[in-house]
Amino acid sequence: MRDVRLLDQPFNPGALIGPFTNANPGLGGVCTFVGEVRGGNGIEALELTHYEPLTLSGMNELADDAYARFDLMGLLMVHRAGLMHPGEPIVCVSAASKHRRDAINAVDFCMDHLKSAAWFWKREKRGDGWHWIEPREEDYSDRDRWSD
Amino acid sequence: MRDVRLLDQPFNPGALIGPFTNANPGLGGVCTFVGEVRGGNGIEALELTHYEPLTLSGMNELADDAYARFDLMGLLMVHRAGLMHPGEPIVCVSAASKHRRDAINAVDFCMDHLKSAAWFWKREKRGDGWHWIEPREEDYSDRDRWSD
Amino acid sequence: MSGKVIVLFLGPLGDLAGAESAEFDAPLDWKGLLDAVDPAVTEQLQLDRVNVACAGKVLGDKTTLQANAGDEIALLPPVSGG
Amino acid sequence: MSGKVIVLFLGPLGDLAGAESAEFDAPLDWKGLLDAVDPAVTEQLQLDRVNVACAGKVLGDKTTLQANAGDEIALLPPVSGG
Repeated sequence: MRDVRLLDQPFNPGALIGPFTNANPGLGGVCTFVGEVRGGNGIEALELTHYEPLTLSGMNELADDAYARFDLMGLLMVHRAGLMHPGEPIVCVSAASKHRRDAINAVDFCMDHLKSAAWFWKREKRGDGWHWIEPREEDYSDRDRWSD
Repeated sequence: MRDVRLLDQPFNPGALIGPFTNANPGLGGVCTFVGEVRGGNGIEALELTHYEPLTLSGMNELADDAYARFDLMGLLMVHRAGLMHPGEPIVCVSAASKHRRDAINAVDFCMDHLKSAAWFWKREKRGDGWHWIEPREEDYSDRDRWSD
Repeated sequence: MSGKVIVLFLGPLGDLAGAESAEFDAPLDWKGLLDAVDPAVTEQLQLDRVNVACAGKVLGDKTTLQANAGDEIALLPPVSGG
Repeated sequence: MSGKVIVLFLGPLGDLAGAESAEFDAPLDWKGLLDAVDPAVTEQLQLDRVNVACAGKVLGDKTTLQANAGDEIALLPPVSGG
């Protein structure tokens, strides 16, 4: 089962994973990553903007790439946009496969690309106002691990 | 939160992950792997035996190693023993961290070691009886990726 | 909308432009875009890490921009998702 | 249990031994173990990939085995968990 979604409202990853797992009978393993808005450092809110004409189609291309590269039975890729608060899920990627390595690697691959190659921009609200989050050098090097 | 368990009865990973995630406030990401008994190939059942005096302490040592190697806020490691059927969870490893890479790598690390370095032996029941599952060469090479 | 192109300033570029979007006369090419926008945005546009989309497609070479009346141009700074 | 050691045949070794465990006279060293068990098990024991635990500890060098009365020896073939 393939399920790629862009959401502008809070979501509960736990409510997605059960049905996703059940929709892939015969699987050997499911790997799931859930990213949340980190608390601490005075962060009050986080806002993700995106460019509508590119975002969802870009996520679908990323899913295509993951299917081409790994032996997958199913892939769930859900990304929030809009205003979020600490503790709220931003992203959930889950991959089902016969073998654990494909499931784990597919999640790793999708997360690296969502971080530095999908059309999202992130800013944080702290006590002194809003601050854009620049991608870190590490985000690029993480992504470049896959360019072989 | 650290939670290492050896179970001889079926368990529901979904029921563990929610509380585990909530027990690590301020996290940036949670990575979870769930391994299930694969269906197909005429597999009717799977049995995992273990050596009680070593199993749980070995899992705890593995958790220690994961904490030493990665920046973790929490680690959940649950492994079944006993008789299981296709679709039943065998293992669930979940890691919570500030950054996604630590969470994903910790799960990858723990799974590789549970597969080829924890005291479990697996056999499958097919139409013609029980067959022991030998570790694959790949299981060793997966584990050896971490020996730097 | 006839006779105009809309330029969207995504992410931090909106702060530099002082607006989320602006309208300019069509047609608009790369040189025209660099001249039309705020100098702070022009400076960013010249960096490799800033992409440009026109009519829903990211340009492989942004200097080939050729926007016609009604087209939407999106200026895309480095992303930070996940 | 006095005067005996218990030897456990884990995983596939149980099939080779035809039993899950056996009792032998204490004390029992490596040589004694190799002589005491089924020849098919002896052959496996001599492979690097088979480990031996005594009294709850895996032996770094299994040939140093020195089991006393009441000790449990576990013969541990290659594992396959997860």
